[in-house]
Amino acid sequence: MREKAYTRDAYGRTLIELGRIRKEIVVLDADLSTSTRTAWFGREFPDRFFNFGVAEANMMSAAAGLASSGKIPFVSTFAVFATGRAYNQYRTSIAYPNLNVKIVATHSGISVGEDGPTHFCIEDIAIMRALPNTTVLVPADAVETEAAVKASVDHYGPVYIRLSRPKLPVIYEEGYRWRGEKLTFRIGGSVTLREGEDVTLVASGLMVSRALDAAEALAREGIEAAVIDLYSIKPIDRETLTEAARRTGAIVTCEEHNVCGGVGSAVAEVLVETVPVPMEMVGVKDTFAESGSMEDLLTKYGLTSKDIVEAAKRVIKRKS
Amino acid sequence: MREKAYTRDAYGRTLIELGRIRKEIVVLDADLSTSTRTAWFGREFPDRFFNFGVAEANMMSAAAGLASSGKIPFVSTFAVFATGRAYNQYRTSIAYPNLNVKIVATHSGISVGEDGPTHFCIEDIAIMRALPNTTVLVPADAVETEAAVKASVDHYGPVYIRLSRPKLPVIYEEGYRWRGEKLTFRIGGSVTLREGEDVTLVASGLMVSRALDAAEALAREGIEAAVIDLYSIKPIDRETLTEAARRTGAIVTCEEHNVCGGVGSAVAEVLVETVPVPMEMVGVKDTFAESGSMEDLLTKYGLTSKDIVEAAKRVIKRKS
Amino acid sequence: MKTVLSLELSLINYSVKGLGYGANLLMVRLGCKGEGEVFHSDELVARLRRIALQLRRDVLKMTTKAGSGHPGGSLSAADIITALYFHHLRHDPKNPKWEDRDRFILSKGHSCPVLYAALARCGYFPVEELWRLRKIGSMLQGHPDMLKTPGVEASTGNLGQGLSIGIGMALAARLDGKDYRVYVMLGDGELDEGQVWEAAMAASHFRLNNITAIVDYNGLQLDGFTEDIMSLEPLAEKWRAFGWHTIEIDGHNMRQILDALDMAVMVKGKPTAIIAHTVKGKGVSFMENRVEFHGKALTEEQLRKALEELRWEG
Amino acid sequence: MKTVLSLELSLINYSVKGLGYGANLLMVRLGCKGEGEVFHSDELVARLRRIALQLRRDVLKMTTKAGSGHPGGSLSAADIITALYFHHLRHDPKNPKWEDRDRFILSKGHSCPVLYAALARCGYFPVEELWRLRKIGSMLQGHPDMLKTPGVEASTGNLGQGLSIGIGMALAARLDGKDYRVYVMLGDGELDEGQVWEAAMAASHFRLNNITAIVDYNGLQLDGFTEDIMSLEPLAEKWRAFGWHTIEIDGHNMRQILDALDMAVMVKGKPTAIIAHTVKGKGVSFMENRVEFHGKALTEEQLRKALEELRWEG
Ligand SMILES: Cc1ncc(C[n+]2csc(CCOP(=O)(O)OP(=O)(O)O)c2C)c(N)n1
Ligand SMILES: Cc1ncc(C[n+]2csc(CCOP(=O)(O)OP(=O)(O)O)c2C)c(N)n1
Ligand SMILES: [Mg+2]
Ligand SMILES: [Mg+2]
Repeated sequence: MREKAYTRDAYGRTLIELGRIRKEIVVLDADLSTSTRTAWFGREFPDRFFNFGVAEANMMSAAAGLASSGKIPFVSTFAVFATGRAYNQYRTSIAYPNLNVKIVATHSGISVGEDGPTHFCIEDIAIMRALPNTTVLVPADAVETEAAVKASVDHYGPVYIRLSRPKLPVIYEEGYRWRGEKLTFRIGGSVTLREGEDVTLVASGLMVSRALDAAEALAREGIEAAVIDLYSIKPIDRETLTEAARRTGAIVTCEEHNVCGGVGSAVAEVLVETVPVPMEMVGVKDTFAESGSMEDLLTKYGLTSKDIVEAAKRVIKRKS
Repeated sequence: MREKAYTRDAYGRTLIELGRIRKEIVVLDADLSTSTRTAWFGREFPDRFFNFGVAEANMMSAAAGLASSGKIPFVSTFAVFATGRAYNQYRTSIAYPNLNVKIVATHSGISVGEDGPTHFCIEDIAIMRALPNTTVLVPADAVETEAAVKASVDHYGPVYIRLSRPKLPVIYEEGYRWRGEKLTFRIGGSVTLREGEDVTLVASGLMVSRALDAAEALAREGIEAAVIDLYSIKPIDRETLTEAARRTGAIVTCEEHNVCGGVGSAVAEVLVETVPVPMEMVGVKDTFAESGSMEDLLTKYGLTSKDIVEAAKRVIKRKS
Repeated sequence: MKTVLSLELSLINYSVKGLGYGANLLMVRLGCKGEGEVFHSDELVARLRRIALQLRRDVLKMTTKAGSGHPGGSLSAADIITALYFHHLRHDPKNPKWEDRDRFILSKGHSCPVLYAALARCGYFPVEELWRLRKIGSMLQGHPDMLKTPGVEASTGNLGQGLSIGIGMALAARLDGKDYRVYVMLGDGELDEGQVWEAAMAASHFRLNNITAIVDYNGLQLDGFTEDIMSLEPLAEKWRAFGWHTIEIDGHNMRQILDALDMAVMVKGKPTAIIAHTVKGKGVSFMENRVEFHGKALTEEQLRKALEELRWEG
Repeated sequence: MKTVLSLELSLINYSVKGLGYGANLLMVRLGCKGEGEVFHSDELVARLRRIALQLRRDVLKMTTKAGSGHPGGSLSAADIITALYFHHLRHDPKNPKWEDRDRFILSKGHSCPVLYAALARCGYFPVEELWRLRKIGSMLQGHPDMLKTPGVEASTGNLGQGLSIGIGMALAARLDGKDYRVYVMLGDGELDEGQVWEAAMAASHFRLNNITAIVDYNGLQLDGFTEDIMSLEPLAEKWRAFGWHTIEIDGHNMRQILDALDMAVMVKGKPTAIIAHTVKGKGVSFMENRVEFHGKALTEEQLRKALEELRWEG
């Protein structure tokens, strides 16, 4: 069993660390700073923290003004508000003029749990990646979150980072290592966590640890599954994906997001234009879902490692 | 040369026609009723027309209240405002409770022309189809617009209909016929406009007539292209698409929309799960574009029949 | 005699609060509406206060049982919700879709525990459902879901949308020549949302006098005091400048609540806003005015203590 | 003597407009600021009026050349834009990114023709660029694009966002200890957008006195008169209730514009809103107050007539 940690805690800590060295970082929140952990930055740097109250649209456009004055604004709230509630503001004030704003949203997906569908966000990847100039990152755990937040500062332009509410199993070793090896978080990159010849599991966020579990379960049945942590949805790692498709001839995508327009869709876009192979998409099957505990929901809505195992077997059967 | 007609004129006329028989139809606009043509309904039925001023969010949620009181609200404004400006309102007030609201947006795509990128909408298909309970329709001409609007009333639940600013070539004969044959507009359906064995052109909206032109050009070079008018992006006509993939082994999608998350993406989602074949996507290549005349823009940004022809040749070369 | 006295007391009360409500009340007294309709019996008030206590107990029990939820803003809204569902609203729990019913929208959807308690105690569904709050398969979602829960009029939880939804209903009423009324409860933090002001502007532009907005002015939002996070004062002037007849009351004084609701019915040509001064966590000493109980359920131990405080003392 | 006279005339003028601005002006006269800074020479006023005329001519020529665009709201804004770019703003056309420059945001982005004319006539780019408005490859987009056009501070055109962007800039100024000021021009129809009121609330909460909002109150939006589409009155009370120092002026009276802009600089502890009463299509008889010229260019024939009217008569 892996240890667990909050990705939003990692965000809160990293923000402070970055805030110490990069004086141009400012942080904006919309009355959710206790939940998003930006309140920690606010306590450390009160002058550089702005709480806009429950007014996401205003916050988003204000970030544009701060960015065009040389600041690096981090804008945080829950994913459903960070994206859909201020979408037109993000589009026109920020993405269109390619301003240096980082949006870090917590409480994505259905693992939000008891608050229910009004507070889930199963569409943010789809809607953010639909806009030009937009980088979309989905870290898999707390360690990768730190790496993603840091990488976002070194990249000029709008970046959307998708985090979760609950603690997630920690996959990477401290300092962003995998099995001892130091990794580099690269916008447009990915991590191949496991090699395998029969099928490739392409996962993001909370589903990465589940994909690893699925790969182990498959291995016990003699099926060798490669596992890719696709932390960068846009830009997307075309090279690694096409190579994986070529080698394994079958892909399963795993995302805590609607299967319409999300990670599966982004991967499919690449493969049909390069190496069209059979795919199965594990994700939320176009439903708003309901309130419940995280585990109840992930099980009922088909996001367990068992669901991945079954999808892998289905897709392998479809290989030509 | 085909005749041309405004799809939004067809919308305006159809609304009045429907308004006469369906007393529960009400129409909402946000200070663009002269452009969307809902003003025509307003003149005919002033009591059932509500102009909300420049306040799309309020309009969208108000539509929810009207719908839950038994009305059938048609909500109109430009696509960039109808979708992104009131996205969270649409999501929670309408899509989540599956209310009977019809959103008919004009001025989609880049054919808006001189007003420029702030008024284009190249992301609406992606963001609307990312939500459950949402039907997404993209009529190809004025005749099909009438059919789509009428079909939307016979379907309970939220429907998004995407229209254009400029006049579009009229493809269908009066009364929604194709080469004399009466068609039925079916949510989840499509029209196969042309048969062909070498490649299938799957087009929507303004690109349908261009796909037909491309097919003729290809035919002159001995390439037989099937052409599908995919007017229903969600639900999508899986049967026709998989059948086409099976028969022709190569697909070109043609859309006046970003290639990230749009029609090409929706088609790719189907094919990788059924008949993975090589695809090329003709569409806006992830850029906001710029101001200019419609034709200048469609040419510069790769949306001509020539672009379709080239994509078709590329994809045919990739057939295995 | 007793009525007159209580009336005088009410007036004094309003004056003491200094909320400018007395003048209004006087006007009413001068003949616009009969006393009986405007002023309410001690028995009624006592009955409602008792029910409000019950709802508070329900709120705390169901959220603790669920292990999550929003008790603070449920308690601040409890007296108003009680006045609405157990006296003021025209509704029929046996026929939740009755066309002529008044509509209530909880725009501050996170406070649904108190709405659920009211609906259950009214008879929309069995009280036992309350204990399945937020569990998978339950009819009681973490935020109001109009498809799953009988009596819930709108799906809310993303703040700022309820007043707009209410406008749609009020327009529909006018179109259909129906005299039902629409009530929308908003949080004070929620008023930060521009959509609320879009709706405020539109409701007065459309001259909707069949809609009443009730602001649960408890002075706290999620991150702290509204005064610190995003100050709202002068709040009544804002509503007035947006064209609303505006009344300020003590949102825990049942008589003032009932009077204000009646008053709103009488206003012609414009919508009415009731700014209800409340206390977040009202009724439980250690919860009152404490931001940490915005979105956290009590522990079993805290619940025990709270329920001890929430006893009827007449 | 002359100054005093013109001052008196101004006062009379304000009183005639009945806009409550006189009192304010008196206060200033009583010592807060020297006369010379507040009141402007006839020469200056004449120069600015002449420039405004030029901008109006440019607006009509460039939109007719483009075959589309928004002349009506450009003409209503022309005098204010002139006062800003040719007198009030601290800026340097040779150094558009100068850190200490004042910022101007045209939130009602569709009126960019007049902004483009001002920028060109100031020297941000050659006047010839104006004739390539809205053509493919041009630096002058249909709506303002801060990446393509030197001097454009924000990309706007989706109404309601400019004041928020301005807040970001004003916060940055405070953080950096800079004394530049931020000016945001909004349309009256644009005020329907709730985001404007979110921004209004936030600017006063943050006590930003380095931001000035200017409302081009021309009484028309896209579909008709604001009074019919979405009424705004009492508009000044709205801004005041949202915590803004609020001044009303005649937005075509150059002296009043200059005075109001100066006044705003002096206000402490809160932002200032200048409600400028204007006429859409101002300066061309057949365009004034006519909704059809909101978003339509003149024909060649109409342009000829219009340019005849737009001649300097001192
Ligand atoms: C649009 C939106 N943004 C943010 C939230 C998260 N949120 C839930 S409750 C709350 C604070 C609300 O404060 P208030 O309206 O005063 O409610 P009350 O004090 O009555 O509980 C916030 C920010 C939300 N539900 N919706
Ligand atoms: C968010 C948004 N909704 C709608 C529009 C379309 N639109 C362009 S101008 C306009 C009317 C604006 O009226 P006003 O602000 O009064 O401008 P002015 O009269 O100064 O031209 C509208 C609705 C827009 N640009 N942005
Ligand atoms: Mg509150
Ligand atoms: Mg106007």
